[in-house]
Amino acid sequence: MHNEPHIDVSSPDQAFRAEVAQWMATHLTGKFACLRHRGGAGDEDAYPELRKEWAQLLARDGWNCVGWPEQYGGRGLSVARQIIFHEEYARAGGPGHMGHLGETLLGPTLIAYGSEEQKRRFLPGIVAGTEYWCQGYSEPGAGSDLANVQTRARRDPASGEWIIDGQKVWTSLAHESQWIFVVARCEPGSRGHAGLIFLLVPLAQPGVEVRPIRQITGSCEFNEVFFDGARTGAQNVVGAPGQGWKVAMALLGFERGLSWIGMQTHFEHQLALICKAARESGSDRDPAIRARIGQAWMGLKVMHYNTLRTLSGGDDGSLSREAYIIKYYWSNWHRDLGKLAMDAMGADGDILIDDFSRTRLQQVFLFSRSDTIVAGTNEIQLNIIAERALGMPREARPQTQEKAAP
Amino acid sequence: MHNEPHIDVSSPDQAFRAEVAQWMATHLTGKFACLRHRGGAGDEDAYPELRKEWAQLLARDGWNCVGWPEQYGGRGLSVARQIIFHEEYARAGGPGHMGHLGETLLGPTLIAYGSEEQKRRFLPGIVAGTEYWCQGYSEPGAGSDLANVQTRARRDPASGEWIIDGQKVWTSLAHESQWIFVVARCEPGSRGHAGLIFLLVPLAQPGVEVRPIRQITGSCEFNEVFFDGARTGAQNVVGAPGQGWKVAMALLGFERGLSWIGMQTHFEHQLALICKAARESGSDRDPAIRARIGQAWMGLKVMHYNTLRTLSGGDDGSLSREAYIIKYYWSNWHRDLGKLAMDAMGADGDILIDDFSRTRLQQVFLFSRSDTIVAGTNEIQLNIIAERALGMPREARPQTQEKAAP
Amino acid sequence: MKTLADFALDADQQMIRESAEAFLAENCSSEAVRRAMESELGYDPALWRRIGAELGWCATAIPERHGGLGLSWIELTLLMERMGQRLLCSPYLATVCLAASALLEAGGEAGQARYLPAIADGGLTATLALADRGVEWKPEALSCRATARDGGFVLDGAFRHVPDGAHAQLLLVPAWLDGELALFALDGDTAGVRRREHANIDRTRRVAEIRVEGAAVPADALLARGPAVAVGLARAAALAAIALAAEQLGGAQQCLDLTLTYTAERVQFGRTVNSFQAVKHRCAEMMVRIEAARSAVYGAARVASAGADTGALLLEAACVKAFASEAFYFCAQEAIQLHGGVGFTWEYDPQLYFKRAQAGSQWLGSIDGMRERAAAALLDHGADHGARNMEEQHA
Amino acid sequence: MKTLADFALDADQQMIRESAEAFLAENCSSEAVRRAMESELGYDPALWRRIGAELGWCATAIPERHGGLGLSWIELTLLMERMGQRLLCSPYLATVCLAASALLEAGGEAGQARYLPAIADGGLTATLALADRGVEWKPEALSCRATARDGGFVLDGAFRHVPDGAHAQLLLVPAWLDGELALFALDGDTAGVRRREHANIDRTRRVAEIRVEGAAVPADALLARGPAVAVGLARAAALAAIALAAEQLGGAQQCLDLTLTYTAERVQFGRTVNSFQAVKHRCAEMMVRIEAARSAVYGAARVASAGADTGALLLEAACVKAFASEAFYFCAQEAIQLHGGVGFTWEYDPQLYFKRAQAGSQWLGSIDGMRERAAAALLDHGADHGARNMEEQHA
Repeated sequence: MHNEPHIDVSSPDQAFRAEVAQWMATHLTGKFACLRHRGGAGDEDAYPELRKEWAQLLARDGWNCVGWPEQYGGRGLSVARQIIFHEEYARAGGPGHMGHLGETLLGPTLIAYGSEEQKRRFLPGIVAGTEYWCQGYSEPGAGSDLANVQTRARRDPASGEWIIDGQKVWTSLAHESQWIFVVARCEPGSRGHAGLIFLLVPLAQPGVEVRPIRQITGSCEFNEVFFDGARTGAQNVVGAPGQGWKVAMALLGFERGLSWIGMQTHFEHQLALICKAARESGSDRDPAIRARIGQAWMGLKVMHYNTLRTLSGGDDGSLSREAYIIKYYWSNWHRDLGKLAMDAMGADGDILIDDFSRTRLQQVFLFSRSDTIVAGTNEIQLNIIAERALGMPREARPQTQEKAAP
Repeated sequence: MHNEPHIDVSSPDQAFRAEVAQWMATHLTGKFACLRHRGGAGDEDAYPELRKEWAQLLARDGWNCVGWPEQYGGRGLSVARQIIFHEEYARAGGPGHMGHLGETLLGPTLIAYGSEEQKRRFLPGIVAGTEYWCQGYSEPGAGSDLANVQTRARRDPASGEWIIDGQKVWTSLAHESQWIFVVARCEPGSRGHAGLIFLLVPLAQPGVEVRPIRQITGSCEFNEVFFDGARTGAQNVVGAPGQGWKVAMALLGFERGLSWIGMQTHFEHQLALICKAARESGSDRDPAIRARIGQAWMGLKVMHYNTLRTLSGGDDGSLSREAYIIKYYWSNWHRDLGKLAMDAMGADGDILIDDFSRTRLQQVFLFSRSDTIVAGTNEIQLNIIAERALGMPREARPQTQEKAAP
Repeated sequence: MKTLADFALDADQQMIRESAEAFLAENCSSEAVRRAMESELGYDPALWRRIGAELGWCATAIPERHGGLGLSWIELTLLMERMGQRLLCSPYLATVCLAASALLEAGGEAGQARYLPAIADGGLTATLALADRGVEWKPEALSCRATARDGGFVLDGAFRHVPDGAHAQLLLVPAWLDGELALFALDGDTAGVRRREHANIDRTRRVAEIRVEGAAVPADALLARGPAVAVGLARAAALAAIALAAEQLGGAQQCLDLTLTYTAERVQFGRTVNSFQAVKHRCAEMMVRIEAARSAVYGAARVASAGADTGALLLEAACVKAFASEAFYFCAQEAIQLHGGVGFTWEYDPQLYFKRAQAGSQWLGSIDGMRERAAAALLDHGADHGARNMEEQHA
Repeated sequence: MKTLADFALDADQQMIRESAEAFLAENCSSEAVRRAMESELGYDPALWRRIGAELGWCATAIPERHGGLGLSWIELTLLMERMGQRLLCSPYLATVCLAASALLEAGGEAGQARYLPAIADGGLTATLALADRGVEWKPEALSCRATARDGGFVLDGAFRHVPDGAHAQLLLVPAWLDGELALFALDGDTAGVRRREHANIDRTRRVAEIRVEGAAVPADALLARGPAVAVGLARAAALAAIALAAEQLGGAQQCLDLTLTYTAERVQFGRTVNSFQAVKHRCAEMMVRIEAARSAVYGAARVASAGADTGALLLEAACVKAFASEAFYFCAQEAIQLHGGVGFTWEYDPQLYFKRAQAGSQWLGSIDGMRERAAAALLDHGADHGARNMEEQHA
């Protein structure tokens, strides 16, 4: 982030920063140059094969999973160093990571809750950029209500395998992945948080069908995944059967943190594109657009500080207040940014031309609609803030609903 | 309203408009000149005695209660003529009407539901501007929950009189009135809408105490009224005992309509004062202030159209959609206007000087805080719109509340 | 009672509205809209013929002496509201609201007699070019020039955003002629006219770039010249903005209606989604904006139909366009949000409304521009009569 | 690990915050604030003495060589946040945040040595005049002039909004001297200085008009002159804005806390008010804005304490002031709204916060002005380094 605090960074960190920047400058070139700033949210299907190759190049030089312990193939970087890595990676235009679900969610979960066998089997593929993962949480009937999982898993008494039936939705990158982690109900008749199982399931099998969902953008960033007698081995349960909720929640806990740093650098890039578009359209002289650009920049700065505050562990070491707001804050900021981008382009905003700096902004406008919906809608986020951070009463779940007279 | 539709008003209406304007120009002068634009919401305690005298002057020439039937002392004006009257009255700066609760609420209610004796006894004093009324609806424990009335009325078996005990709050002008209309619970143990009574109660008696409530403005526009064995005669029940809810709701139904016309003309005056203040402070060159002034003006225009739409009876004769929004719309518009006024004055907004055009705006800023609270808070208004206009489910009244973990 | 009756609809107006609603419910389903969006022309020509020849919608506000029905902007906006509700893809805005208005306000008697009957019966599509860039009428943003030659004229200029510009049969083009403004009528296939339709986000309304490069036109292509052209086109743009606002209103209402239906069926946490107070209040906010915009549209349509002077008409257009654009965008955004996960899929309709809401918000004046127009009338020296009146009355 | 540790508070900082909180809880109740508001002086001099002499708050960010504690803006903003929470009426903003900063940034070594020790120990109140009108530092909005005479200077000018201007013992006054800016130090009771306190809406902070009419001052009243004065005062105003933002943050948090308490107790429709989702979401929105503002304050305090260059410091002040002003006003407004009928009574406290929120939103830069400051850095030619960097990196 520009204007970052003039903090007295010790020279080893400075040297590390230079090392990352240098590596990026050397490698994000040639055939990889077209990947600069690509593959972020809403652009996830850009150059998938080339991005996998890029991931393998990163892996070769030890730049995947830099925060993982060395014993699992990571670099064991401190949080401060990880921030530096993500900042420099994003500053150089490093593309969105095809393997981010494996690196940021499943890997840490396996390190914390997986068996030794699971760690041996799965962590190396994530680190190497050779095996990709997608997430099987949401279901069509459940939306934001994760405890309402309907997908069933039953044990085949003969083979000991788990057999899965049901449907997951909003799985990004399912068509580019080999594995999916699935939360399913393994105790028939159970409700809510009880009776769930956390399973690792191979996608390449007859019982699994991946169907793309066409989005507002016209492209298909998300999929539905149908399980019809899909199977996975007994060794692919993480934690104990029936205890899946605990594992699933722990995984979500890994969602916050360092990935925001990279995300914000992408946002910064988008804001720079807006400034460019405003100059081209002349709206950089329009006071209302100027005010919104100024506000967006300030919002981004605050988001950055908020992240540093969270990464610092908060004021008192407990789950911090600022961590509660971040999803709501960034998603609404980004949605507003998309609108600002369009308004800054004026009538040209509607017109598609072959200029990635323009189409990127149009993509942001459309795709950011999902930001305030996926991973907890605005409404759910505000409930969480009110109930968990402010201690206000939980929403009632009435047994029967009173119907208003029309 | 400026820029009003170029409607082909028939010449008798034009002549009537001129007559009102001429009367105002002739009479709102001399000792009454200081009343121009005074006595509106938030300024209700301005010159009370002089405004009563003014009301009696209006009465002398037949300009009170112009919409009432002639048999009750009114002029029997059509709605169109009433609009003209209110427009011209307000355009001339006609002061807020001390008797507006009698004229717009209690009078019409008595005409619809009162006994012949009640009409004979009470309507003439309202028309003449000699007897003033205040409203006893809200209670300290009830707020927006009118069905939760706790004030009790019991019948004295000896005299047949009703004896009232309890407390009302947010009664404006109680200290300037002779009578209060009160909703009380007359059937012990009844709940909600049932068992209520609508009583007319004289204020000048030992069992009634009026205590002013000091507001954010520092002045006391509202009062609390305490009833401790207060009495009123059996002839002062409107409708039947136990049926008070019906009368109380009918009275609130009279609240909407023509009074908005005059209110909007006051708002227009306030907006003009803001333009003047902006020119004086130089903020008329500030694009953000300009945008807000433009927006405020457009909002006022829309409010005016919305009122005309409502007065036209809506699209299809039923309670119209636009009528549902008007309280929410005007109160929030007005609250925003108060903020705009302060921002347009800049740092001077905080400074009190002896200039009514400035202090009026400061008053609007502070007093408009009550607009979104009294007569149904924003939250209640949105519930009403959602439930009654859109047919969405009613809010649950859970028997027990679940307490969130802190 | 005219003052009041004016805001109620008479029986004919109610019939127009209801029959339009019924016709579009049958003929303009989501599937039909999506087919039209994907077609090359961008609309269904068979449906357009029925609208013109059978239903007479194009004739609504065209005077009877030019083959129209002689009705007013009140009836026209009722129709536009219904078209907006169903996202009708058609050249109605370009042909009827823009081009026919331009002919009536700035086209001169001869031009009116020549083109309006064909527009009225649906036999001629037309459009109006307004500026080099953007879709607002600002003479200072016009660089197209006309030169007299060989008894006719030669035109040179470019217009980046012309609604339905690629297929309209008649192009109305303003140009500078000897230092004054003039309005020309061109056949779409005139030599020297290059039209290129843009790929765009809102596929329910097509936009084209038109380049006029040495296009030779006969003498009678010049419909009018002089100061009246600037005023007339300003009026035409204002009238079109009022009509577009009505269309936006219809779209906003449909976003709310879709949301009410969806949230009444969708169950989360053991309750229908519409029982959550947050959802109820959001829907109530949508209704507040919709009804405010509706009042604005009703009022503006009445001002337009009463033949208001230009200053008043422009302020009216500013007000209604700002309110309707804002209401439509808000309602489309909330429709997506309250549909949850399916809200941003291609399959569900909110995205179609959302894209049209954004595109339309720029047309014929942005919200910011409209606010500034009102502010200028209130605050600036030499401010327009209406707004200044306010202060004089209250000074 | 400094990057991160910087955002956590160390043990000393936590102690400062907690002891300030405890002290003010005991000594700055609502009743105490109301008494101070109604007093002529506008604050409680006994409490002020304790703050200065006993607690050392005035000494916080003053260097040790001038009798201060040599701490940073991090500690100072922690204190201001607590003062804001309790609406402390005191000359702290004027004396410590504005005047001491002006001395440190623009006052020269002699001026610092002369005045800072007395400020540090609470023995001297002071203020800084910034402009003819408003409370922002804009050299172009300054008309005060100094003329050399009799070995000293004579000053003429007027300042309409000077915080605590009527009672401050030391007045720091910028003036034009021979075409360049200069900073003067005046005793409050200098002949020719006329001070008149305004009646104002926010009685928790007093403002005075100061007229300097032929006021003769000795030679050593001139603390500094030349280009460094403009820069120094800009820095002082930015530092004061960061401190004021911290105060606003404390006020915003208290508005939320009062609301949480009230709505947990108040029952309507058979439920505590805090169980309504609309109320919950409003409180959550308050928290979102508060925590965003808190992050902004923490970040800005760290930038300030690291001695950032002027461009960066001004952008930091813009960001934090805009966020804190907006958060405070929003939270105060919502506190009134969610308190319902009692929310707008004199008796309950939300109105006090509300009035301070509005007054403070204008001080040291309005929200609109701060947004424009950021926009100019991003968009305009010759834009400041920080913002322009962004684009260079991503071009």
